Parts: sequence; structure tokens; C-alpha cells
Amino acid sequence: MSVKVLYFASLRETLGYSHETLTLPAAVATLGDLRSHLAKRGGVWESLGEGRNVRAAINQEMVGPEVAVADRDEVAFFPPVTGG
Amino acid sequence: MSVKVLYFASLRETLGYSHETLTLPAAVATLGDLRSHLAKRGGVWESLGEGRNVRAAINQEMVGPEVAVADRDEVAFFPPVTGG
Amino acid sequence: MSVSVQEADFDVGVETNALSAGRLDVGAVATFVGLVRADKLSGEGSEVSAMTLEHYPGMTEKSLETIVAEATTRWRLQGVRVIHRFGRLMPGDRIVFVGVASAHRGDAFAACEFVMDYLKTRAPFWKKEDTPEGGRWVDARDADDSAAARWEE
Amino acid sequence: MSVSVQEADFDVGVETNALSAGRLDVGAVATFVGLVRADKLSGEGSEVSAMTLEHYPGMTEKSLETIVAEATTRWRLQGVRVIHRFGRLMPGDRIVFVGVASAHRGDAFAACEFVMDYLKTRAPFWKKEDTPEGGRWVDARDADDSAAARWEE
Repeated sequence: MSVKVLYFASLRETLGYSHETLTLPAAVATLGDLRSHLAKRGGVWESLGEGRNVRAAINQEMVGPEVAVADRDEVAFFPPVTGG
Repeated sequence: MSVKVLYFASLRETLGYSHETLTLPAAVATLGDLRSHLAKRGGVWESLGEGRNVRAAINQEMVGPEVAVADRDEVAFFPPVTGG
Repeated sequence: MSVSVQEADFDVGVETNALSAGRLDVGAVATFVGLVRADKLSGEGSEVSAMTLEHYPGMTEKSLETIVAEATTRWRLQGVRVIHRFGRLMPGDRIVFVGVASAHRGDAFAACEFVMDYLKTRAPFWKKEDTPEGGRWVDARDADDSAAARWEE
Repeated sequence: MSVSVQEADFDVGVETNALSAGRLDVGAVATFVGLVRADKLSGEGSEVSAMTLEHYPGMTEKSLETIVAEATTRWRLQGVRVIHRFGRLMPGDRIVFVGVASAHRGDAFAACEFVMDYLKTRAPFWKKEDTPEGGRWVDARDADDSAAARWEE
């Protein structure tokens, strides 16, 4: 399974990436799994770890960690929004 | 005691007067007294009688029937407002 | 803080922009425009072809200024503008403008709605509609009294 | 019902008037304009000299359209317009416009405030302020979460 991952705002700056394309191991089934998977890279990637205030969207819709990730999904991680 | 009395909107049309200057008998002390005094003229003036939905102002400020009327006051009677 | 009672129409863009022009401390401008509807009484089958707004010159301005002053004691506001027209108006015409500037949107929204609710029940204006059956004075609405009463708590 | 996400400024008068133009069934237009304040962090002594608004192209439009659609199911609305800017903005610049047209003012006010509250917590925009100490990402405010939560009942 391959997904595109986007990072925005302070998270983008911290990680040094705006996007990447990832091939996921079979154990990664949900958004929460993907987030833990990325956090395990260590260093700045711990910004995605449990307890950090990170929001996520799949295919441009904000969803919770229990939602399944599918092949070719566009997944995005970002801090709480501050528009308006 | 002499007061100027103004009438507005549907009340003005019903009474056929937009304003008049009145010399009040000593018994008329409050706005409520003045209203009863006028209603006693009978006919269309009963539109000012008790239980009719009439609002009033003294010197351009909306007040209740208990407020005293003073010499040279500008008193106004009108239906509930419908602007905006 | 400025109040106008006038026959002339007003420019919504000019009035809204004036509330924040030249200031760097205004983060929120809430406005309201009230317009003449043709279908006011459509439930009863009568279209409104025109409307005449009567007012009590002198008291109108005073009552609007009192309402604005009350709003400025309740919320932190950086500007309030109220314009109310009188005279003959056609369906689609603007009747009233209320604009409020504040640092924060909560204050701007609340104050703008407050001014409209109080204006509806306390400012001496009366509407008479022209319909195919003739002129008809608009009745005060209980809903307006309830709306104003919300702010009394 | 129309949503725009753009770098360009917008004309408040044009947008407000468009909500009722050519219609005789609109009695109320409520609008909100959000602006860049220079004193955002004045409590901490830092003036804001500029701001950059980042967004998530595609999702921004979708999220605003979802919010507008939700508003139209909750209230009787005759028009909704949302414009949100991105890119570099200076103090005093307009950021966002929300305009709502309805027959009655209660619906217009509520829907306008609802759209702003949801936009503040659900539309993917992020502000970075320039201050004398450098760039600083604006923190999300608990007050915005509370404002949005009001509508969940």
C-alpha cells in the first residue's frame, strides 16, 4: 500500500518536509498506525508522537485515528488550524 | 400646566391629529393620568384607553404611566415600534 | 460611534470599511443590513409594492444613541455605526445598517445583534406597507420583544 | 452559496450587495470581516509587522463548502458567501469575509456566526506572524474551540 503524506505549517517546518510518498508495511492499517509508524523515525518525527497536538485528514477530510488508510490515499498532518 | 402632545403612525391616523397643545387640569399628574384624560374624550380617543397597546414618551424618552408630567413637557403617544 | 437617520440610501462598502480604516487594532467587523421584502405578508396573499417609514424626529436619533451607548458599556468596541432610513421605500431597498468594530469577533457579533434587537423594540419607527388592498400598518412582532428580552438577563 | 480561497483582496460592498441584488425575498444580510491586527500579542510586547497565511489547497475549499452546506441545513438562508485569503498580509488587511442573506435577521446572524466559528476550527489555514523577534506560528485558541462547541448541542 502506497500513500502520499503532506505536512503543513509548523509541523512542515519542524520536519523539514512538505510531502512524501510512502510504501506502508502491512501492520499499518489506520491513520493512528501511520502516525505511530512515522513517529518511530525518532528525532523531529517524535512531533507526531502520542499526546502531541496534531490533526490529520485523509483525502482532504479531517478524521480521527481509527479511520482506515487505503492505497493511494492523500494523508495530511498539521497543527490545529488558526485561520479566520 | 401646559404640554405638547404628539401622535404617531396608526394612532395619528385614527385620531386625525399629529399634535396638539393642551392645558391640563390639576388632577392630571402622571402620564397615565394624561392618557385617561384624553381617552375620556370618547369616540376615536378611546384608542388611548386602558388595555390598548399604546406606548408613550416624555421629552423623547420612552417611559411608563407612573412618570410625572411637567409643564412644557413634550409627550408622545404611539403604537409599538416596527422599524429595523 | 455615530448615528444617522436619513431619507437617503447608504453605501454598505464605505460604511463597513470606515469602521476599520486607519486602525490596526480592529480584528473584527460585524454588520447587518435590513431590506424591504416584497413577500412580507405572502402567507396572506398580499405582495408589498412599497413601504413608508414614519419616525419621530429627534427621539429617533436620541434612542439610537442610547442603544449604541448601552452596547459600548456591555462589550469592548472600537466603533459602532447605525444608519436608519425613513420615507418611502421600495422592495429590495435598504432600510437599516448596523456595523460594529472590535478586536474580537464575539464582541462584534453580540453587539451588532444587540443593537438590532433593541432598535426593533425601542427606536420610534413605524412601517406602513402598500398592498393591493391598500395601506396597512405593520404589527409589532412578539418575536422582536423576545429577541430584545434575551439581553435583559 | 459560493466559496473562494484567494490571495487577492475583496470588495466588501460588492460582496454584501450581491447577496440581496435582484431579490425581493431577502430581508436581512449579516456579514463578518476579519482583519489582521498589529497588536495580536501586545500582552507579550511584540507588534506584528506582517502575517503569512498558509493553507491546504483543495481541502480549504472543500472544508468551507462543507461548513456552508451545514449552515444551510440548520437555517433558512437565501445566500451565503465565504472568501478567505492566503499569502502575505499586513496589519489592517482583510483576511476573511462571511456574508449571509435570509428573510429574517435571526437566521442571518446565527448562520454568519456559525460559519465563522466552524471556519476557525475546521478550515485548514495557519497563521505565521512576523514580529521583531522573528516568525511565530499563531497558537490555536481554546476560545475558538468553545465557540464552535456551542453549535453541537
